[in-house]
Amino acid sequence: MATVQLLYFARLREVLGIERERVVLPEGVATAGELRAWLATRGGAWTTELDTKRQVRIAVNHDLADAAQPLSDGDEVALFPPVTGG
Amino acid sequence: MATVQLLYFARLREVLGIERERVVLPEGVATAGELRAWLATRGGAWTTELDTKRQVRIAVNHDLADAAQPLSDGDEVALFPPVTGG
Amino acid sequence: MPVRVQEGDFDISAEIRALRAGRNDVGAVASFIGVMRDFNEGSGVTELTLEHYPGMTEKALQQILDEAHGRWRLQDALVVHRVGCMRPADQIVLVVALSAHREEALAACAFIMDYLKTRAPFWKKERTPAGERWVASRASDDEAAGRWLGGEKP
Amino acid sequence: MPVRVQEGDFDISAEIRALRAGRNDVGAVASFIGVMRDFNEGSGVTELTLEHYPGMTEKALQQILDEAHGRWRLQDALVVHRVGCMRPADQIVLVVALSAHREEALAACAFIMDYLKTRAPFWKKERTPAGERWVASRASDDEAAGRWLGGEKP
Repeated sequence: MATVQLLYFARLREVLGIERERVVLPEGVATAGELRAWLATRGGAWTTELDTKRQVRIAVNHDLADAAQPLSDGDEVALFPPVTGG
Repeated sequence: MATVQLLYFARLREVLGIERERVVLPEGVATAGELRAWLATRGGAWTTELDTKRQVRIAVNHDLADAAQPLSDGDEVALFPPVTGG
Repeated sequence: MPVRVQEGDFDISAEIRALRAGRNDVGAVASFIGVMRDFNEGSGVTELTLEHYPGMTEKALQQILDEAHGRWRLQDALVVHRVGCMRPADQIVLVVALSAHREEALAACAFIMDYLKTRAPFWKKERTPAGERWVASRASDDEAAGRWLGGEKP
Repeated sequence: MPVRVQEGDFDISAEIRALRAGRNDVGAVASFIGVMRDFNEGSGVTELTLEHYPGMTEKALQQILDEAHGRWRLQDALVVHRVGCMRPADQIVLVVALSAHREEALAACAFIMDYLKTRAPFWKKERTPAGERWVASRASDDEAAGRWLGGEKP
Protein backbone atom coordinates (compact mmCIF):
# COMPACT_ATOMS: atom_id res chain seq x y z
CA MET A 1 0.00 0.00 0.00
CA ALA A 2 1.43 3.36 -1.08
CA THR A 3 1.59 6.29 1.31
CA VAL A 4 2.12 9.74 -0.23
CA GLN A 5 2.67 13.20 1.17
CA LEU A 6 0.18 15.75 -0.19
CA LEU A 7 0.92 19.48 -0.32
CA TYR A 8 -1.51 22.28 -1.24
CA PHE A 9 -0.50 25.79 -2.35
CA ALA A 10 -1.91 29.27 -2.84
CA ARG A 11 -5.66 29.57 -3.41
CA LEU A 12 -6.14 25.79 -3.17
CA ARG A 13 -4.45 25.70 0.25
CA GLU A 14 -6.66 28.54 1.49
CA VAL A 15 -9.96 27.24 0.13
CA LEU A 16 -9.36 23.64 1.24
CA GLY A 17 -8.04 24.87 4.58
CA ILE A 18 -5.13 22.43 4.58
CA GLU A 19 -1.43 22.78 3.87
CA ARG A 20 -0.24 19.17 3.92
CA GLU A 21 -1.42 15.67 4.80
CA ARG A 22 -0.21 12.10 4.56
CA VAL A 23 -2.61 9.70 2.84
CA VAL A 24 -2.65 6.00 2.12
CA LEU A 25 -3.75 5.48 -1.47
CA PRO A 26 -6.80 3.18 -1.64
CA GLU A 27 -7.23 0.41 -4.17
CA GLY A 28 -7.60 1.85 -7.71
CA VAL A 29 -5.76 5.09 -7.00
CA ALA A 30 -2.37 4.68 -8.68
CA THR A 31 -1.91 7.83 -10.80
CA ALA A 32 -1.95 11.60 -10.29
CA GLY A 33 -5.29 11.83 -12.09
CA GLU A 34 -6.85 9.07 -10.00
CA LEU A 35 -5.61 10.78 -6.84
CA ARG A 36 -7.27 14.02 -7.86
CA ALA A 37 -10.55 12.26 -8.67
CA TRP A 38 -10.44 10.45 -5.34
CA LEU A 39 -9.82 13.67 -3.38
CA ALA A 40 -12.74 15.26 -5.25
CA THR A 41 -15.07 12.68 -3.68
CA ARG A 42 -14.46 14.25 -0.27
CA GLY A 43 -17.33 16.68 -0.96
CA GLY A 44 -17.68 20.42 -0.32
CA ALA A 45 -14.79 22.58 -1.47
CA TRP A 46 -12.86 19.43 -2.42
CA THR A 47 -15.45 18.49 -4.99
CA THR A 48 -15.78 22.04 -6.33
CA GLU A 49 -12.08 22.83 -6.49
CA LEU A 50 -10.84 19.50 -7.88
CA ASP A 51 -13.60 19.14 -10.46
CA THR A 52 -12.11 18.24 -13.84
CA LYS A 53 -13.35 21.55 -15.25
CA ARG A 54 -11.09 23.47 -12.85
CA GLN A 55 -7.45 24.13 -13.70
CA VAL A 56 -5.37 22.26 -11.14
CA ARG A 57 -1.66 21.53 -11.57
CA ILE A 58 -0.08 18.46 -10.00
CA ALA A 59 3.63 18.03 -9.29
CA VAL A 60 5.13 14.69 -8.26
CA ASN A 61 8.48 14.90 -6.49
CA HIS A 62 8.98 18.49 -7.66
CA ASP A 63 8.22 17.84 -11.34
CA LEU A 64 5.03 18.89 -13.09
CA ALA A 65 3.06 15.74 -13.86
CA ASP A 66 0.16 14.81 -16.12
CA ALA A 67 -2.84 12.76 -15.06
CA ALA A 68 -1.25 9.50 -16.19
CA GLN A 69 1.81 9.90 -13.95
CA PRO A 70 2.04 6.77 -11.71
CA LEU A 71 2.41 7.31 -7.97
CA SER A 72 4.81 5.37 -5.73
CA ASP A 73 5.16 4.91 -2.01
CA GLY A 74 6.87 7.92 -0.45
CA ASP A 75 6.08 10.35 -3.30
CA GLU A 76 5.58 14.03 -2.54
CA VAL A 77 2.51 15.14 -4.50
CA ALA A 78 1.60 18.83 -4.70
CA LEU A 79 -1.69 20.27 -5.94
CA PHE A 80 -1.92 23.93 -6.88
CA PRO A 81 -3.54 26.47 -9.23
CA PRO A 82 -1.79 27.61 -12.44
CA VAL A 83 1.35 29.54 -11.49
CA THR A 84 1.46 33.34 -11.59
CA GLY A 85 5.05 34.36 -10.80
CA GLY A 86 7.44 36.53 -12.74
CA MET B 1 24.42 76.62 -58.66
CA ALA B 2 24.24 74.44 -55.52
CA THR B 3 27.09 74.22 -53.07
CA VAL B 4 27.10 71.28 -50.66
CA GLN B 5 29.26 70.27 -47.73
CA LEU B 6 30.66 66.72 -48.08
CA LEU B 7 31.69 64.61 -45.10
CA TYR B 8 33.49 61.25 -45.15
CA PHE B 9 33.58 58.75 -42.30
CA ALA B 10 35.42 55.65 -41.11
CA ARG B 11 37.16 53.53 -43.75
CA LEU B 12 36.03 55.84 -46.55
CA ARG B 13 37.60 58.86 -44.81
CA GLU B 14 40.86 56.99 -44.34
CA VAL B 15 41.12 55.53 -47.83
CA LEU B 16 40.13 58.76 -49.60
CA GLY B 17 42.36 60.74 -47.26
CA ILE B 18 39.77 63.48 -46.75
CA GLU B 19 37.42 64.33 -43.93
CA ARG B 20 35.33 67.11 -45.45
CA GLU B 21 35.16 69.38 -48.47
CA ARG B 22 32.84 71.97 -49.97
CA VAL B 23 31.89 71.34 -53.60
CA VAL B 24 29.86 73.17 -56.22
CA LEU B 25 27.62 70.67 -57.99
CA PRO B 26 28.19 70.73 -61.76
CA GLU B 27 25.42 70.62 -64.35
CA GLY B 28 23.63 67.24 -64.24
CA VAL B 29 24.49 66.43 -60.61
CA ALA B 30 21.26 67.01 -58.70
CA THR B 31 20.74 63.82 -56.64
CA ALA B 32 22.68 61.77 -54.09
CA GLY B 33 23.27 59.05 -56.67
CA GLU B 34 24.50 61.50 -59.30
CA LEU B 35 26.86 63.04 -56.72
CA ARG B 36 28.34 59.65 -55.95
CA ALA B 37 28.79 58.85 -59.67
CA TRP B 38 30.43 62.23 -60.23
CA LEU B 39 32.86 61.75 -57.31
CA ALA B 40 33.72 58.31 -58.70
CA THR B 41 35.07 59.98 -61.86
CA ARG B 42 37.91 61.49 -59.82
CA GLY B 43 39.96 58.33 -60.42
CA GLY B 44 42.15 56.27 -58.09
CA ALA B 45 40.64 55.36 -54.74
CA TRP B 46 37.56 57.50 -55.56
CA THR B 47 36.73 55.32 -58.51
CA THR B 48 37.37 52.09 -56.62
CA GLU B 49 35.57 53.02 -53.43
CA LEU B 50 32.52 54.71 -54.95
CA ASP B 51 31.97 52.09 -57.62
CA THR B 52 28.32 51.06 -57.70
CA LYS B 53 29.32 47.53 -56.65
CA ARG B 54 30.64 48.86 -53.33
CA GLN B 55 28.31 49.41 -50.37
CA VAL B 56 28.31 53.12 -49.65
CA ARG B 57 25.69 54.83 -47.50
CA ILE B 58 24.72 58.45 -48.11
CA ALA B 59 23.08 60.74 -45.58
CA VAL B 60 21.62 64.14 -46.53
CA ASN B 61 21.20 66.57 -43.64
CA HIS B 62 21.55 63.75 -41.10
CA ASP B 63 19.00 61.42 -42.69
CA LEU B 64 19.86 58.27 -44.62
CA ALA B 65 19.07 58.92 -48.29
CA ASP B 66 18.60 56.81 -51.37
CA ALA B 67 20.15 57.54 -54.77
CA ALA B 68 17.11 59.50 -55.95
CA GLN B 69 17.27 62.01 -53.08
CA PRO B 70 17.50 65.55 -54.61
CA LEU B 71 20.26 67.82 -53.35
CA SER B 72 19.81 71.50 -52.49
CA ASP B 73 22.16 74.37 -51.93
CA GLY B 74 23.61 74.24 -48.42
CA ASP B 75 22.96 70.53 -47.86
CA GLU B 76 25.30 68.50 -45.68
CA VAL B 77 25.98 65.23 -47.51
CA ALA B 78 27.85 62.41 -45.76
CA LEU B 79 29.33 59.32 -47.42
CA PHE B 80 30.27 56.32 -45.31
CA PRO B 81 30.47 52.51 -45.21
CA PRO B 82 27.64 50.42 -43.73
CA VAL B 83 27.44 51.13 -40.00
CA THR B 84 28.85 48.74 -37.41
CA GLY B 85 27.91 50.12 -34.01
CA GLY B 86 26.10 48.46 -31.14
CA MET C 1 24.65 30.34 -8.51
CA PRO C 2 22.41 30.53 -11.57
CA VAL C 3 19.12 30.24 -9.65
CA ARG C 4 18.16 32.08 -6.47
CA VAL C 5 14.90 32.51 -4.56
CA GLN C 6 15.13 35.19 -1.91
CA GLU C 7 13.12 37.67 0.13
CA GLY C 8 15.55 40.55 -0.31
CA ASP C 9 15.92 42.90 -3.25
CA PHE C 10 18.61 42.55 -5.95
CA ASP C 11 20.82 44.94 -7.90
CA ILE C 12 21.06 44.27 -11.64
CA SER C 13 24.52 45.86 -11.96
CA ALA C 14 25.97 43.67 -9.22
CA GLU C 15 24.32 40.55 -10.65
CA ILE C 16 25.60 41.20 -14.16
CA ARG C 17 29.07 42.01 -12.84
CA ALA C 18 29.23 38.73 -10.91
CA LEU C 19 27.92 36.72 -13.85
CA ARG C 20 30.41 38.27 -16.29
CA ALA C 21 33.39 38.07 -13.94
CA GLY C 22 36.50 36.67 -15.64
CA ARG C 23 34.89 36.44 -19.10
CA ASN C 24 36.13 38.42 -22.11
CA ASP C 25 34.10 36.50 -24.68
CA VAL C 26 30.68 37.94 -23.80
CA GLY C 27 29.30 40.24 -26.51
CA ALA C 28 25.68 40.49 -25.40
CA VAL C 29 23.99 40.83 -22.02
CA ALA C 30 20.20 40.60 -22.26
CA SER C 31 18.22 41.15 -19.11
CA PHE C 32 14.69 41.47 -17.87
CA ILE C 33 13.29 42.81 -14.61
CA GLY C 34 9.68 42.13 -13.64
CA VAL C 35 8.35 44.96 -11.48
CA MET C 36 5.27 45.28 -9.29
CA ARG C 37 2.69 47.62 -10.84
CA ASP C 38 0.24 49.59 -8.72
CA PHE C 39 -2.58 48.53 -11.05
CA ASN C 40 -3.84 45.15 -12.32
CA GLU C 41 -7.03 43.87 -13.92
CA GLY C 42 -8.83 47.17 -13.46
CA SER C 43 -8.04 48.00 -9.86
CA GLY C 44 -5.34 49.51 -7.72
CA VAL C 45 -2.92 47.18 -5.97
CA THR C 46 -1.20 48.29 -2.77
CA GLU C 47 0.62 45.12 -1.77
CA LEU C 48 1.67 41.81 -3.26
CA THR C 49 2.52 38.57 -1.50
CA LEU C 50 4.51 35.99 -3.41
CA GLU C 51 4.19 32.38 -2.29
CA HIS C 52 6.30 29.56 -3.69
CA TYR C 53 6.97 25.83 -3.36
CA PRO C 54 10.41 25.53 -1.76
CA GLY C 55 12.40 22.74 -3.32
CA MET C 56 10.37 22.53 -6.50
CA THR C 57 10.93 26.21 -7.29
CA GLU C 58 14.70 25.92 -7.54
CA LYS C 59 14.44 22.68 -9.53
CA ALA C 60 11.91 24.15 -11.99
CA LEU C 61 14.00 27.30 -12.53
CA GLN C 62 17.15 25.23 -13.08
CA GLN C 63 15.31 23.07 -15.63
CA ILE C 64 14.24 26.21 -17.49
CA LEU C 65 17.83 27.48 -17.59
CA ASP C 66 19.06 24.04 -18.71
CA GLU C 67 16.58 24.09 -21.56
CA ALA C 68 17.70 27.62 -22.55
CA HIS C 69 21.32 26.42 -22.58
CA GLY C 70 20.27 23.57 -24.86
CA ARG C 71 18.57 25.91 -27.32
CA TRP C 72 21.11 28.75 -27.54
CA ARG C 73 24.86 29.19 -27.12
CA LEU C 74 24.85 30.97 -23.78
CA GLN C 75 27.94 31.57 -21.69
CA ASP C 76 25.80 31.82 -18.59
CA ALA C 77 22.31 32.70 -17.43
CA LEU C 78 20.73 33.71 -14.15
CA VAL C 79 17.30 33.86 -12.52
CA VAL C 80 16.68 35.65 -9.22
CA HIS C 81 13.08 35.57 -8.00
CA ARG C 82 11.84 37.25 -4.85
CA VAL C 83 9.19 35.88 -2.49
CA GLY C 84 7.30 37.43 0.40
CA CYS C 85 5.67 40.81 0.66
CA MET C 86 6.19 43.50 -1.98
CA ARG C 87 5.08 47.07 -2.68
CA PRO C 88 4.40 48.92 -5.95
CA ALA C 89 7.60 49.62 -7.94
CA ASP C 90 9.44 46.78 -6.15
CA GLN C 91 11.51 44.46 -8.29
CA ILE C 92 10.11 40.88 -8.41
CA VAL C 93 12.26 38.89 -10.82
CA LEU C 94 15.53 39.24 -12.69
CA VAL C 95 16.65 37.23 -15.71
CA VAL C 96 20.07 37.69 -17.33
CA ALA C 97 21.47 35.82 -20.34
CA LEU C 98 25.04 36.13 -21.64
CA SER C 99 26.04 35.22 -25.18
CA ALA C 100 28.55 36.13 -27.85
CA HIS C 101 25.65 37.38 -30.02
CA ARG C 102 22.65 39.55 -29.24
CA GLU C 103 20.05 37.41 -31.02
CA GLU C 104 20.75 34.46 -28.76
CA ALA C 105 20.94 36.45 -25.53
CA LEU C 106 17.65 38.26 -26.25
CA ALA C 107 15.80 35.13 -27.37
CA ALA C 108 16.99 33.20 -24.30
CA CYS C 109 15.86 36.00 -22.00
CA ALA C 110 12.35 36.03 -23.53
CA PHE C 111 12.19 32.23 -23.44
CA ILE C 112 13.20 32.01 -19.77
CA MET C 113 10.52 34.54 -18.78
CA ASP C 114 7.83 32.77 -20.84
CA TYR C 115 8.64 29.42 -19.27
CA LEU C 116 8.99 30.87 -15.77
CA LYS C 117 5.51 32.39 -16.11
CA THR C 118 3.93 28.98 -16.79
CA ARG C 119 6.20 26.41 -15.09
CA ALA C 120 7.82 27.85 -11.97
CA PRO C 121 5.68 27.39 -8.82
CA PHE C 122 5.10 30.98 -7.70
CA TRP C 123 1.72 32.49 -6.88
CA LYS C 124 0.79 36.13 -6.41
CA LYS C 125 -1.80 37.44 -4.00
CA GLU C 126 -2.75 41.09 -4.39
CA ARG C 127 -4.16 43.48 -1.84
CA THR C 128 -6.64 45.90 -3.46
CA PRO C 129 -9.08 48.44 -1.99
CA ALA C 130 -11.74 45.69 -2.28
CA GLY C 131 -9.66 43.15 -0.34
CA GLU C 132 -7.19 40.38 -1.13
CA ARG C 133 -7.30 38.23 -4.24
CA TRP C 134 -5.16 35.58 -5.87
CA VAL C 135 -3.92 36.63 -9.29
CA ALA C 136 -5.46 34.55 -12.07
CA SER C 137 -3.17 33.00 -14.66
CA ARG C 138 -3.28 34.58 -18.09
CA ALA C 139 -4.11 32.63 -21.25
CA SER C 140 -1.61 34.88 -23.05
CA ASP C 141 1.16 33.45 -20.86
CA ASP C 142 0.30 29.93 -21.97
CA GLU C 143 0.32 31.09 -25.58
CA ALA C 144 3.67 32.82 -25.11
CA ALA C 145 5.20 29.65 -23.67
CA GLY C 146 3.56 27.58 -26.40
CA ARG C 147 5.33 29.57 -29.11
CA TRP C 148 8.60 27.85 -28.18
CA LEU C 149 7.24 24.30 -28.55
CA GLY C 150 7.32 24.36 -32.34
CA GLY C 151 11.09 24.59 -32.18
CA GLU C 152 11.16 27.97 -33.86
CA LYS C 153 13.72 30.53 -32.69
CA PRO C 154 12.03 33.94 -32.88
CA MET D 1 17.30 62.26 -21.90
CA PRO D 2 16.37 59.17 -23.94
CA VAL D 3 19.45 59.28 -26.24
CA ARG D 4 23.05 59.82 -25.18
CA VAL D 5 26.39 59.46 -26.96
CA GLN D 6 29.31 59.61 -24.57
CA GLU D 7 32.92 58.57 -24.05
CA GLY D 8 32.46 57.49 -20.44
CA ASP D 9 31.07 54.24 -19.11
CA PHE D 10 27.50 53.78 -17.84
CA ASP D 11 25.85 51.90 -14.98
CA ILE D 12 22.72 49.94 -15.87
CA SER D 13 21.25 50.18 -12.34
CA ALA D 14 21.57 53.95 -12.27
CA GLU D 15 20.13 54.29 -15.78
CA ILE D 16 17.13 52.09 -15.01
CA ARG D 17 16.55 53.89 -11.71
CA ALA D 18 16.54 57.29 -13.43
CA LEU D 19 14.26 56.07 -16.21
CA ARG D 20 11.76 54.52 -13.77
CA ALA D 21 11.78 57.42 -11.34
CA GLY D 22 8.26 58.46 -10.26
CA ARG D 23 6.50 55.66 -12.17
CA ASN D 24 4.46 52.94 -10.48
CA ASP D 25 2.89 51.62 -13.69
CA VAL D 26 5.97 49.87 -15.07
CA GLY D 27 5.70 46.09 -15.04
CA ALA D 28 8.57 45.17 -17.33
CA VAL D 29 12.10 46.48 -17.77
CA ALA D 30 13.88 44.90 -20.73
CA SER D 31 17.49 45.82 -21.28
CA PHE D 32 20.45 44.98 -23.44
CA ILE D 33 24.16 45.71 -23.03
CA GLY D 34 26.54 45.29 -25.95
CA VAL D 35 29.99 44.38 -24.70
CA MET D 36 33.41 44.35 -26.36
CA ARG D 37 34.63 40.80 -26.97
CA ASP D 38 38.32 39.93 -27.11
CA PHE D 39 37.71 37.90 -30.26
CA ASN D 40 36.04 38.65 -33.62
CA GLU D 41 36.06 37.08 -37.07
CA GLY D 42 38.73 34.57 -36.15
CA SER D 43 41.30 36.73 -34.40
CA GLY D 44 42.03 38.32 -31.05
CA VAL D 45 41.04 41.94 -30.52
CA THR D 46 42.92 44.05 -27.99
CA GLU D 47 41.37 47.46 -28.58
CA LEU D 48 38.33 48.98 -30.26
CA THR D 49 37.83 52.54 -31.48
CA LEU D 50 34.29 53.72 -32.06
CA GLU D 51 33.80 56.58 -34.51
CA HIS D 52 30.47 58.31 -35.05
CA TYR D 53 28.83 61.14 -36.98
CA PRO D 54 28.01 63.82 -34.39
CA GLY D 55 24.63 65.38 -35.05
CA MET D 56 23.32 62.56 -37.20
CA THR D 57 23.95 59.97 -34.49
CA GLU D 58 21.59 61.56 -31.97
CA LYS D 59 18.95 62.16 -34.64
CA ALA D 60 19.13 58.58 -35.92
CA LEU D 61 18.89 57.11 -32.41
CA GLN D 62 15.95 59.35 -31.56
CA GLN D 63 14.17 58.26 -34.77
CA ILE D 64 14.68 54.63 -33.79
CA LEU D 65 13.16 55.28 -30.34
CA ASP D 66 10.28 57.20 -31.90
CA GLU D 67 9.54 54.25 -34.17
CA ALA D 68 9.66 51.86 -31.18
CA HIS D 69 7.19 54.08 -29.32
CA GLY D 70 4.92 53.94 -32.37
CA ARG D 71 5.00 50.14 -32.48
CA TRP D 72 4.64 49.27 -28.79
CA ARG D 73 3.10 50.79 -25.67
CA LEU D 74 6.28 51.88 -23.94
CA GLN D 75 6.38 54.14 -20.92
CA ASP D 76 9.91 55.16 -21.79
CA ALA D 77 13.02 53.94 -23.58
CA LEU D 78 16.69 54.80 -23.52
CA VAL D 79 19.81 54.36 -25.64
CA VAL D 80 23.30 55.14 -24.35
CA HIS D 81 26.12 54.51 -26.85
CA ARG D 82 29.79 55.02 -26.12
CA VAL D 83 32.39 56.35 -28.57
CA GLY D 84 36.17 56.50 -28.44
CA CYS D 85 38.63 53.87 -27.33
CA MET D 86 37.53 50.66 -25.62
CA ARG D 87 39.09 47.49 -24.20
CA PRO D 88 37.82 43.89 -24.02
CA ALA D 89 34.91 43.47 -21.57
CA ASP D 90 34.07 47.19 -21.79
CA GLN D 91 30.41 48.09 -22.17
CA ILE D 92 29.62 49.68 -25.57
CA VAL D 93 25.87 50.24 -25.74
CA LEU D 94 22.86 50.14 -23.42
CA VAL D 95 19.21 49.88 -24.44
CA VAL D 96 16.36 49.93 -21.91
CA ALA D 97 12.62 49.70 -22.63
CA LEU D 98 9.86 50.12 -20.04
CA SER D 99 6.35 48.78 -20.52
CA ALA D 100 3.41 47.47 -18.53
CA HIS D 101 3.91 44.07 -20.20
CA ARG D 102 7.01 41.98 -20.82
CA GLU D 103 6.24 41.08 -24.44
CA GLU D 104 6.29 44.72 -25.50
CA ALA D 105 9.38 45.67 -23.50
CA LEU D 106 11.37 42.70 -24.83
CA ALA D 107 10.26 43.17 -28.44
CA ALA D 108 11.07 46.90 -28.33
CA CYS D 109 14.51 46.19 -26.90
CA ALA D 110 15.31 43.72 -29.71
CA PHE D 111 13.91 46.09 -32.33
CA ILE D 112 15.96 49.05 -31.11
CA MET D 113 19.17 47.01 -31.23
CA ASP D 114 18.39 45.66 -34.72
CA TYR D 115 17.72 49.15 -36.08
CA LEU D 116 20.70 50.67 -34.28
CA LYS D 117 22.96 48.05 -35.88
CA THR D 118 21.93 49.08 -39.38
CA ARG D 119 20.88 52.75 -39.15
CA ALA D 120 22.88 54.57 -36.48
CA PRO D 121 26.16 56.04 -37.81
CA PHE D 122 28.76 54.28 -35.67
CA TRP D 123 31.83 52.47 -37.00
CA LYS D 124 34.17 50.11 -35.19
CA LYS D 125 37.88 49.81 -35.82
CA GLU D 126 39.61 46.87 -34.15
CA ARG D 127 43.23 46.44 -33.17
CA THR D 128 44.38 42.84 -33.67
CA PRO D 129 47.82 41.20 -33.54
CA ALA D 130 47.91 41.64 -37.35
CA GLY D 131 47.16 45.37 -37.18
CA GLU D 132 44.11 47.61 -37.31
CA ARG D 133 40.99 46.87 -39.34
CA TRP D 134 37.54 48.34 -39.81
CA VAL D 135 34.81 45.94 -38.78
CA ALA D 136 32.74 44.77 -41.75
CA SER D 137 28.97 45.00 -41.55
CA ARG D 138 27.15 41.70 -41.15
CA ALA D 139 24.49 40.51 -43.59
CA SER D 140 22.74 38.96 -40.58
CA ASP D 141 22.25 42.45 -39.13
CA ASP D 142 20.45 43.58 -42.29
CA GLU D 143 18.27 40.48 -42.10
CA ALA D 144 17.51 41.10 -38.43
CA ALA D 145 16.44 44.68 -39.17
CA GLY D 146 14.46 43.50 -42.19
CA ARG D 147 12.34 41.21 -40.02
CA TRP D 148 10.55 44.27 -38.62
CA LEU D 149 9.55 45.68 -42.02
CA GLY D 150 6.71 43.19 -42.54
CA GLY D 151 4.93 44.76 -39.60
CA GLU D 152 5.01 41.56 -37.58
CA LYS D 153 5.53 41.78 -33.85
CA PRO D 154 7.70 38.81 -32.91
